[in-house]
Amino acid sequence: MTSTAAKTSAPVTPDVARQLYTTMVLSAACDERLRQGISRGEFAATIWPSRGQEAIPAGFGAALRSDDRLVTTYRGLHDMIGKGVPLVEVIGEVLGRRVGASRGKGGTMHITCPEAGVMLCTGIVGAGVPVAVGLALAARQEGSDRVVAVCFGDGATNTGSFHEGMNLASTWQLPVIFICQNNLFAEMTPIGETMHIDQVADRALAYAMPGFRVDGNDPEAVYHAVSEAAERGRAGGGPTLLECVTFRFKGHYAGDPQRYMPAERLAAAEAADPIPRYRRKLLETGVLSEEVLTAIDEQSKGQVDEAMNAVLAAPPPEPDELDKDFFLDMKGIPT
Amino acid sequence: MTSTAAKTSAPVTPDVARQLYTTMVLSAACDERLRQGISRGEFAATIWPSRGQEAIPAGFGAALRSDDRLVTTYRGLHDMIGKGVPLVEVIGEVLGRRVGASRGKGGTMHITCPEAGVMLCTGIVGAGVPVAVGLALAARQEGSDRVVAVCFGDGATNTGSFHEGMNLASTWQLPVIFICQNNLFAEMTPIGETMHIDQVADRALAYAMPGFRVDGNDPEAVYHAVSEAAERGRAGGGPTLLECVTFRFKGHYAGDPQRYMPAERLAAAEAADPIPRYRRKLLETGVLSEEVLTAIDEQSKGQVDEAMNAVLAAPPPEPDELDKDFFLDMKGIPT
Amino acid sequence: MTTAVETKTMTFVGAVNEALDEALAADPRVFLLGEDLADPAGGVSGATAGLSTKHGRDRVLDTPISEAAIAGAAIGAALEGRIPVAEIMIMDFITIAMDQIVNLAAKARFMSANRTPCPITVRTASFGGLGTGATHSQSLEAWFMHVPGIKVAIPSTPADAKGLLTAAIFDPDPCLVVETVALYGSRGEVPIGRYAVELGTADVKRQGSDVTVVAYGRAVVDALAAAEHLGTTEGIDVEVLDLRTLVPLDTDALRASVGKTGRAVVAHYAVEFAGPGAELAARIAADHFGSLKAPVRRVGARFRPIPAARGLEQAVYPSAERIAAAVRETMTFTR
Amino acid sequence: MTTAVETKTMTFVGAVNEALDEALAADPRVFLLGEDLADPAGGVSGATAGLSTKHGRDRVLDTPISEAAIAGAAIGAALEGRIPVAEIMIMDFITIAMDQIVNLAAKARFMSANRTPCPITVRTASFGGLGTGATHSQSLEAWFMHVPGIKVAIPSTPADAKGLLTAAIFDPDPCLVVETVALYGSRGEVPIGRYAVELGTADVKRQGSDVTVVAYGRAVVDALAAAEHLGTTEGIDVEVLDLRTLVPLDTDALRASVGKTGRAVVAHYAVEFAGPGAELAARIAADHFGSLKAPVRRVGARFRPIPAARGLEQAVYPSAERIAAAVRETMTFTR
Ligand SMILES: Cc1ncc(C[n+]2csc(CCOP(=O)(O)OP(=O)(O)O)c2C)c(N)n1
Ligand SMILES: Cc1ncc(C[n+]2csc(CCOP(=O)(O)OP(=O)(O)O)c2C)c(N)n1
Ligand SMILES: [Mg+2]
Ligand SMILES: [Mg+2]
Repeated sequence: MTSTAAKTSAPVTPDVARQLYTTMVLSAACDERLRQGISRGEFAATIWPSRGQEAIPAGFGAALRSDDRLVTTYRGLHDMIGKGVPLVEVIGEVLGRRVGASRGKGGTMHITCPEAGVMLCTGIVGAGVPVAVGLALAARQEGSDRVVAVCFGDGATNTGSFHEGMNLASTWQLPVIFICQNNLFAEMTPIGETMHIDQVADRALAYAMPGFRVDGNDPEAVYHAVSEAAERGRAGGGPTLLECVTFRFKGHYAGDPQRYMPAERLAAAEAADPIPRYRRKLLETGVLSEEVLTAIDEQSKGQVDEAMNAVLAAPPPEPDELDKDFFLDMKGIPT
Repeated sequence: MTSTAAKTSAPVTPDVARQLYTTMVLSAACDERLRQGISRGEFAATIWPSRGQEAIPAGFGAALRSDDRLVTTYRGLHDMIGKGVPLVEVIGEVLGRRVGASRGKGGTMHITCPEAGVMLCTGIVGAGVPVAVGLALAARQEGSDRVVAVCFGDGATNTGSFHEGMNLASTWQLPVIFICQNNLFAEMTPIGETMHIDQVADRALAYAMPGFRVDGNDPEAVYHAVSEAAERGRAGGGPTLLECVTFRFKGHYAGDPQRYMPAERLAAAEAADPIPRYRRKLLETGVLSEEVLTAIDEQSKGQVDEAMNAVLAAPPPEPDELDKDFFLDMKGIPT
Repeated sequence: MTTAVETKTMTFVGAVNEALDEALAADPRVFLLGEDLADPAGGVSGATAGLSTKHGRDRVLDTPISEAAIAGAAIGAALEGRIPVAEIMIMDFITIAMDQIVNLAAKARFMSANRTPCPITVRTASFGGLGTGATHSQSLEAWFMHVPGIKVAIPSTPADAKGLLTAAIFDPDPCLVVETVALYGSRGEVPIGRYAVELGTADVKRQGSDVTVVAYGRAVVDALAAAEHLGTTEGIDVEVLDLRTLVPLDTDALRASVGKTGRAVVAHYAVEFAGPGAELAARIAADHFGSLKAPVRRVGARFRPIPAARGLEQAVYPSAERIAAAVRETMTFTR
Repeated sequence: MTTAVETKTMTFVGAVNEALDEALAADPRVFLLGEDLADPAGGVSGATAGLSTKHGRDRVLDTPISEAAIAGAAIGAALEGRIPVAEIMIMDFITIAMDQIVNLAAKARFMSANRTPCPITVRTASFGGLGTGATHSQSLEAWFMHVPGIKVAIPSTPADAKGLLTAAIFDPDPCLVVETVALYGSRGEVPIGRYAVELGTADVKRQGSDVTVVAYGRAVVDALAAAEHLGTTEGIDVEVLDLRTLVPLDTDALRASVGKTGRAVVAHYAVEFAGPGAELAARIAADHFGSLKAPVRRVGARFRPIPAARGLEQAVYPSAERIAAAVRETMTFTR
């Protein structure tokens, strides 16, 4: 089994195109609004911006079923949105308000929303990988054909957790789609300094797992690659590694001065911003009109503003939250 | 970089052949004597027999310099002997006597002998792999061209430690020779149930590291493969993964009834026992004569008997060993 | 212990096996995963013997040597409502699964505000006392007491082994159950059929009026031996309180017993310094301030890595003699 | 603190940086390894800023995200006599390196009977109080106190940060140094030039006669604030004893201070239950049995995962107020 680029496929339907574009724009708007509020001192919060990486959740969001599962990371607000987590829950959790996904107890790094299939989000790099294997095992045990997607960065592929999880999924031939969002950096360190290989997709070879390198800035490419992997997984064909190559426009955390980032590099990446790129493509190919696209742009901003206002109007968590959702039975538990 | 069989090479010199054969016979005799003593109740001890795997330390023992380093495991008594650890230290530690490598404080799983380059032996599967990387880093820092060999089993390649260590060695291009002694089993579980790949050597592909599958029952093949890898490492060419395929004749631990082992499989492996096989080859090719070989056989048994007698005559550790070799300065340390 | 239910004589390991067997039979969501669990191995110490044959290999899963992934896969399955029982073969290896257990399982319910609770059971075993050396002999339960979000059960008898494990498996929160291999062969009366011991209920294993020995696990056996000896030969009437779980902690039972005797000795095989007994002693000293007749004495493993040689090993661990000596000290104490 | 030596005002993080800088300059065997350490990043919180530029990238090594391998590589290098200072960026991530630190580093000298000591230094940082949630806020030093073979230092001032880190780096045994990111910006007088604080020496940060507050790290700051308040407004004269190291433990200083005041409060940011304070409280209660005027009070983090939302987070951690309340309780206690 060698890793190659995923097969190119037929163009997507207008409905899918609309979904792809909408997810991208909505994610970017949410990210933008959060960074704006943080930098202006409107609220205290931390995010790890996903701006630049939106084509990936757009693609898998459209390719996956709503009962398929997702595991993601601190840099996964775009993934949450792509998988259908309500904006208020996302923003509310980032701001630590009562309307957040976990009423402020989890924080940005720990948002879950099982109703949307988001079963885990980790702040520990690599930790979600083995958990995804367990989620897929449960699907098999239940006789369900749902699949599990797990997102992580390039840096995460250097962790022991990644290796153990990949090996287990391959050994048990479970329906996991390992989605590496390769943004070429881990915090301040470029990928070339932490691994010696040309492409992360090659790591699939260590497990005899299909592994593909995908243009992670092309939502249709991601959509097709994930669709194919999901089909294989549902049919009992086991896991797939997808390396989606992309870029991180805003650095590691909101406010990161990116002193380590060569200016030309960032400029080149921004010039290839996947959102205007896809917008142009949709216009050029006539799949969606300027009016439709503008409406999506505006609706997205509107939705983000509305959600943000709802969050800002919401109170902080009740003090008694500390005594909720800990052990179900508190008898004999230290106070 | 793809993994292939190591290049075949010229025959070895008679001196090397003698060393290869001697290590094999000496290791087997030591293993035999220990198992005998345990099964007869002559002494209480635990070993994880290496019988069947002797060609590997024979090969690397002859290929490496005495200042090269070795990291091995609980199943590494043969490796110790191949690297030149005195028999009394090995047997003494297994039996928990004052003459053991660590005067009985370490036990079978934790024998070190820096004078012979044996810097670490671990009972924790996979744990030695990252440590080997640090040993190699130190060599580079000191400007030495010594290399580090680290032995581990097939099962160990499923650990996170293996992955993190392999990746780090490859990223830093350090002179480590990763020697997987693939005996096709991990405790009671055959390799096919814990990994989905055809050969462990392919795991090197995940790190763009040279990886080779070697006949681990042929000491000359191992010798050539390790020599080549050591040369590459000394020249700054980075690490190598060698998968030496072999078999474990006596099960996981001394006394293992091997209920999980198909009888035909064990019989076939024993029929291909590397020691008589190599002995025949040496005779057939005329490299060593029957007299020389018999002398080696007898000397080895004699050496083992002598070491065993010395150990059996030695007292157990002094009770005050508990207060030695802990913190160098015991002030403020709990008692 | 007297019970109204029908019992039969069983070994400790047999009781563990029976609890697993009955849990597998009782609920189709229950499954086991770990290294070498399936037949013919049936677990390295026989705890799972026969279970894969009876319940199928899809209910008793052999895993690669991947402790992080074992825990992670259990977590993933638990997030989906399955009931996984993960085995970490020897407690020293739990060092590799700490991130998954501590950062994910223990925090899952709280961080998600009850959306994704994670009631895994982790079974592990203390190997202390078998001469296997410092990396195969640790009792690390104090670490888990200190992690809010996971229960910790440590049985001392076959009946408790069955009852605590059964309770843990069906508990709605994550549980760690620590078995003691040195007790595996011990025999006792075990209730027939489904039998659970409520977590957080200590058990007075011996009534007494002079001193309370607070213990759990293997130290209970030593405490009972010490009590027997002191009672018959020195007229000291020792009460032995078996905590059975460290979290939840039966503070009522603890207070009642020490309130009655006015003297306490705390005993366990974990290292004494900063061990479970520190919490217990601190608590007893504060709860009974002014009424205690002597300072609380602690008996734990000495502050040393566990040596392999038998004599040295014995000198590190607690024993009936050391417990008896501590009891005597509390009896003879004068201000 | 008064010192005869020349000092300058520095931040805590500046003092850490200076200690590393001077160690690198003083001994060519010293080197640093960890994630994002090298310039331009210079560490995620700036602790290593400038050091790779000054001392070279071969002395300040950026690693992949591989905590087990970071620890492992440090161990390997230390076995060869190098002086590695490994950084585990945030203490919660040390869960991934536990096997290496606990099973190898801490036991190396003892298990090898002094043949292969392993004096690594591990620097890590508690992130508590920054709203980053339950997996980025833990104080896990109690785990390491309980592991025989590693020293544990936790500075509370810039001077101690420099002095303890310097002592740890050149200590002949493994050391864990826990920094507190919330203190990184705090300022104080720091001795110029090489400056080491002897490990195992507590420091009376404030003299007092009524109650001893025993603390370390961030809790010292809170204790001093509480003492100031209680002294000026309520006439309670509080002594603040900063332990500085938990292993070795300065039992003389502890006994002297509590012997003088007759009352003790123990404070730390680690979880209170089974935390470092349990050992301290148990010890104080036993050492001063019959002479203590009130039970020892403990103030630690509440037994909960750390919530992300600021108000909730604050309610979990200790504070000057909670310490003051505990002090008052010891003052007003009547039997
Ligand atoms: C186990 C662990 N080590 C270190 C960190 C600190 N850290 C947070 S994000 C990050 C970089 C991750 O890089 P990558 O996996 O490429 O994901 P990205 O942030 O680029 O999306 C690091 C080192 C962590 N959270 N977990
Ligand atoms: C981390 C860890 N997990 C589990 C074990 C228990 N164990 C000891 S040996 C072994 C099998 C190792 O198999 P392999 O790596 O192939 O080496 P072999 O014993 O065959 O030489 C296992 C699972 C261990 N020692 N360490
Ligand atoms: Mg990245
Ligand atoms: Mg093997």
